[in-house]
Amino acid sequence: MKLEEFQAKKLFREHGIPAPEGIMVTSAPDARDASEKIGFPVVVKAQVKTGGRGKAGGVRLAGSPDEAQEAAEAILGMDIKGYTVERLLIDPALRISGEYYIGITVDRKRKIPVMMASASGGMDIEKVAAETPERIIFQPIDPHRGLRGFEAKKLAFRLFSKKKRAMDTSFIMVRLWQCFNDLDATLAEINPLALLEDDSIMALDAKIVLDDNALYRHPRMEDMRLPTPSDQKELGAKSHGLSYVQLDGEIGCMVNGAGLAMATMDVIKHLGGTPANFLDIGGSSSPEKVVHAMDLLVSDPNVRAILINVFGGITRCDDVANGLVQALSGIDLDLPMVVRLTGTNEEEGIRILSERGINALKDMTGAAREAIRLAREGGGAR
Amino acid sequence: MKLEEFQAKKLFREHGIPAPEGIMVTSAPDARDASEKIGFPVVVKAQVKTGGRGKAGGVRLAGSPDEAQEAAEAILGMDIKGYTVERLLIDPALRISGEYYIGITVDRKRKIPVMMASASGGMDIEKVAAETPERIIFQPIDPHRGLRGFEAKKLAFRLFSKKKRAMDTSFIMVRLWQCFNDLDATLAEINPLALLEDDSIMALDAKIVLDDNALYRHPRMEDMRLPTPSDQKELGAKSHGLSYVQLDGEIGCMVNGAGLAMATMDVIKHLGGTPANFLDIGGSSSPEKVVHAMDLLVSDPNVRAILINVFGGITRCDDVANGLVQALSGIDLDLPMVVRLTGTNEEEGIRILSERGINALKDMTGAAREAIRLAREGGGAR
Amino acid sequence: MSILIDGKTRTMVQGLGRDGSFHAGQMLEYGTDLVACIHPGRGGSSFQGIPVFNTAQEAVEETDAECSVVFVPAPFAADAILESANAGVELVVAVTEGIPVLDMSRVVRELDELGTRLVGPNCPGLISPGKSKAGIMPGNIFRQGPVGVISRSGTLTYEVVNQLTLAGHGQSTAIGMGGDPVVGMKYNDFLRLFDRDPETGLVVIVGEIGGSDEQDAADFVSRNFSKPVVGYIVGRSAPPGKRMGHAGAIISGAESTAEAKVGFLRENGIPVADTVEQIVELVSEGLGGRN
Amino acid sequence: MSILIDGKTRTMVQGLGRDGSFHAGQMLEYGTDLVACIHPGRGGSSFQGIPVFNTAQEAVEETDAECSVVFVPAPFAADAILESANAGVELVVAVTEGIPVLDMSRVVRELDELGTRLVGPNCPGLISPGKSKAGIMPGNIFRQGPVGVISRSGTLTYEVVNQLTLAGHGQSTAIGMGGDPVVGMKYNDFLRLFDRDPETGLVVIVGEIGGSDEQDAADFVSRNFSKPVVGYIVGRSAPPGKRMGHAGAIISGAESTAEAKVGFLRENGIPVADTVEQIVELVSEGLGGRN
Repeated sequence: MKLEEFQAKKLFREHGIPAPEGIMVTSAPDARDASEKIGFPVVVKAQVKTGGRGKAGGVRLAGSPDEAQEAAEAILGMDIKGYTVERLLIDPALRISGEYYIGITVDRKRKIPVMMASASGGMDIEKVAAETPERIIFQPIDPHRGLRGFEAKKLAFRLFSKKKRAMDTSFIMVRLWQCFNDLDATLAEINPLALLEDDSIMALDAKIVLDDNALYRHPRMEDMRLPTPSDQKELGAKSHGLSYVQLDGEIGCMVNGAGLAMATMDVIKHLGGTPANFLDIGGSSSPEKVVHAMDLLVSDPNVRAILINVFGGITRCDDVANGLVQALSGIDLDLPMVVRLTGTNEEEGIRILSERGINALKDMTGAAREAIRLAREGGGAR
Repeated sequence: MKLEEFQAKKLFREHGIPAPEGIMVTSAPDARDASEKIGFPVVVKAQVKTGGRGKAGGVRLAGSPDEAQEAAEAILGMDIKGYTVERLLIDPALRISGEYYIGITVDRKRKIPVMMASASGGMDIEKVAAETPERIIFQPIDPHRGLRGFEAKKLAFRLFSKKKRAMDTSFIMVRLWQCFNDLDATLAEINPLALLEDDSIMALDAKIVLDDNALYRHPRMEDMRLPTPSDQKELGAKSHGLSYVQLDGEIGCMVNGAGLAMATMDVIKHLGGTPANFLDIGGSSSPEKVVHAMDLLVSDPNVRAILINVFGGITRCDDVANGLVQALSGIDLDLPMVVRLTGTNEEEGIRILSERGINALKDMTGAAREAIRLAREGGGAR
Repeated sequence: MSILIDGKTRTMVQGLGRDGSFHAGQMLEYGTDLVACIHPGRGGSSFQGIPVFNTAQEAVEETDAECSVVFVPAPFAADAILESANAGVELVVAVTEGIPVLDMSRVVRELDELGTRLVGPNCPGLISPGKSKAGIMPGNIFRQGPVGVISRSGTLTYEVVNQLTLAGHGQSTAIGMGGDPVVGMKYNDFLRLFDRDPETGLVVIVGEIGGSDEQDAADFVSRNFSKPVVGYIVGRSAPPGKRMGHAGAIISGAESTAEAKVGFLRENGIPVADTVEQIVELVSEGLGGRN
Repeated sequence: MSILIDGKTRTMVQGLGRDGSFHAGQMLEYGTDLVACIHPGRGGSSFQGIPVFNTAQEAVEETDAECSVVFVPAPFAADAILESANAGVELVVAVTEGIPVLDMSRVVRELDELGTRLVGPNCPGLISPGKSKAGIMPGNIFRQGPVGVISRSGTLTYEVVNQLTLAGHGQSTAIGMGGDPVVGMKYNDFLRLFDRDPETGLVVIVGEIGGSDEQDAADFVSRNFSKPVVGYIVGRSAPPGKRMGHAGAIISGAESTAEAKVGFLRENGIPVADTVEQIVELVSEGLGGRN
């Protein structure tokens, strides 16, 4: 679960990490009021769960109430990489004399958290990572012992030679770890970590991604969920035990298992088609799940054919077939559909489906080819 | 810093350990009101920082408001092992079907915390420990990893075979560790941990001792300090950098260093005298410290002679002597005093003191002998 | 031969909930030497003739179990893994899905210190066909033979294995290592064992987007592995920055894309299949007539 | 010879506050091979000609320091000890008083893993007379000779050593191991080293109430120690249940009383002195004319 900047900054401040005390608003008049409360100049910042908002024009400086309102009007409703801006953070604009980077994530290879720090912070940190990786320093973190003061100090003295700056930064680093650990985050990042002209160190931006698997331990974090429309569809799917990601192709896919679902999408693409989505209905495919999954596919106006790909493992193919028949009996389906069933009791499953006039195949590549053909032929009806 | 039962129970409840919701009172009428709020029967329990209060009559059952008030009147002001009862905890009296013990302390030998558990809980746990040590089970706790669920479960299934009882107990054990760790305790103990007739598990008594060295991390714990009169004297001494424990002998001692102070007391006893106190003035003995230390000695009516024993190490004996002279010049001392000075520049130190008419020796045993003699001869004056 | 488990592996199941008891039964049916089950509060009873214990320590003391398959729900699963490892079990297979990543980070570190091997979590487990199954794989699609299979996915493994079996290529051991960001054993850990296993003639690596485990495997194969390897990577059609069900499938850098992986494998001399059907062809070539 | 430190021990000081800088100067004056000081923010400067570093890692990399004496204030002291140990220092002497016991419990565990030795905390350190001093002991009262001294106390050590020196009994190495509930090296760890040190002819153990370290030492001596030992235990006049300044001096059980300790030492053949004067007599007897 990604948090927005204003949420992450609030959590940072709760953990003793200095961050500007801004105000979150959802309208231009509120942006005006907030800017007056804060005092000028202010920064008006789009709250979206993606990077690159600065380059997209989602961050503007404002020196007066009118400028703040204008900036807010310009940014609200803006589309940034598919996210519509619905919220703004009005922050005091501070005098910055240097931009640095610190972040913590879990290193899949080392299998432990790692802190990254760089003296080259700011917007282009990913470019720095790709082009001059030696400018990013790494500190592995023992997950039982946490980031220790001396480890943070060692990193901080590589960013700053002055005692106050280095020690302030090392405290922020330790607190960033505490924040990461306390919240069960998978990412906690400050970019830029700014050196201000008054020699203080402050988090000017904030990014936190929480571990969905650990949210049960942090019930209050659920209140921070601010789903976007596309998030909402995925969350709705999740509540029914489905894992769904919408794309923009023509073949709606329903598959059991994430790996098999990706393989199905790949084979569609391999054969010249385009998958409309990723949809994993999980190990056991109950009729209710299939109904909900079908609703998701049908509600996507781009879908021109449906491909159901089920591998009967523990679940038997005849059970799956019966479930599918039951599920489809309640739906008025106006799209062509191909079902591929294989694994335990596949013959029986295919027979059950054929009796109800459902095209059922044993072979995944063949089924994908058939779905693409049907999408091109009959899909024009919608 | 020892906490009283009502404080420890509050902290337990904050950590999710079930404990009766009692009311702390300081007068008999308040005890009556509290008992009516709670409902009968209630237990009226003396709040003192020592064990054995039950045997001393400091815990009574009351079935009515009159009985509660009578019990409170009887217990308030009672002396239990030198502690005067000033506070009572009024707890609901619960129906108990078994008494168990769990506690955590730091094991000096293993150098890590250890949980102890026993099915033989209740008043005589120390007797159990001494006579049937096999009835106490130990679980060392990795201080980085904490007490894990499976470790607690293993212990809990040795106390209870029924699932609910064992699992409830294992959760309490893990929370007791969290409480111990969060508060930087040196002891956290539940005795008895009671099995109630309704099959629930509850902390009927609670003991927490906090690590004085870690109190700086827990500022709110300072509000829980409830010093007894003798505590107050020791705390006052501490605020001046002195470590003081009052005893009931005749020779007031002032020594630099805890080990040397104990050695001084021992030599007094060895020679047939009785030390009036333990008083460690620390490594450096500034005149102010000596003045405060002298106040402590003089304020003890049992003291009949004073023995000052200073080893000049880093601190030079002549400096110490000058400090002593300065300190003593402001005091109207009506007690005989022996000073023993040795170490760096001892001759010069002894000379300085002799010039002011202060009896100064080089030898510790000789000085102690002289102090005992003076206490017997001249001490009768007070 | 096979790796990690065979017919003699004394196995236990932790957590007799709905899934745990179903799959314990399935394992028994498959021929796994199931010696104990662990379910707090059911100690002293039995499950299909197998003794049930309250704690792993008792189970290991009584039955010398060497392998434990964990079905305990996510909030308690990390503790259950640690329990078995601390009780002396040599191999833990964690089927449970949804364990927090920081929990797993701590678990993996402790298991390394204890010298306990871990497969998973969030994995279908492993099977040495005809000998033993420690997990939830559908036993009927497997056949004993020379192909080792290592996969990050569940149903995709079944798909691949099913095609292999239909084509007459049996398996020595097939493993679903799990798709979470932090898992126990990875490709290289299994490859090291497959290299020494005389039954295994070829290994199929089924990878997916996210991380760089497949690159590490290719690197290992090119330096230290003496047998043919066939690769298959899914997620070529996944858009960057989207989760595809597996937490492991977050595109986090350039090297975690399917294209990067396929390229790296090929550069290291590993043939990569575009479809499942192609895997079978490449395996047939790799085995050169051996089955 | 001597144990743990000698004239060649490359030593550093952590924390140049009031105490740290005073004692760094004293150590230099005594002849300690002080090669580095650590004080964050003062890196690049020098202290009495000794280079100052921001971090222990830099200090060790630049100067190959093997021993660090920690004067850092209590809230940061545990971290400072870990810093030196992780930088590769072999011996850490923690003078700092007032470190929380759980901090020390974590520190000691990690140092064990790293193989770093720890003396203290809350201790005067150690001295090998005429060679090196790593701590705060007054150098002038010590004299080189055959007596090893191990004590839980500070000034009492000086008292004992002073009498020994006056009687002509010099010391090989004298150690104040600290009186906190959790300390690094204990009697037995030092005894093991003294046993192998040819210069040491006899060891004086200065103990006090609390814990059972003295019993452990007596047990060790009776089994594994080849040289004469003299004991001295203070706190016989301490009432049960009262703190006597040292956190270590809490009477927690029957075996932690002075009487129990004295009795146990004597049962194990160790003569125990009643007064400091008696220590000197027993040492003279034990050395049998050797000095």
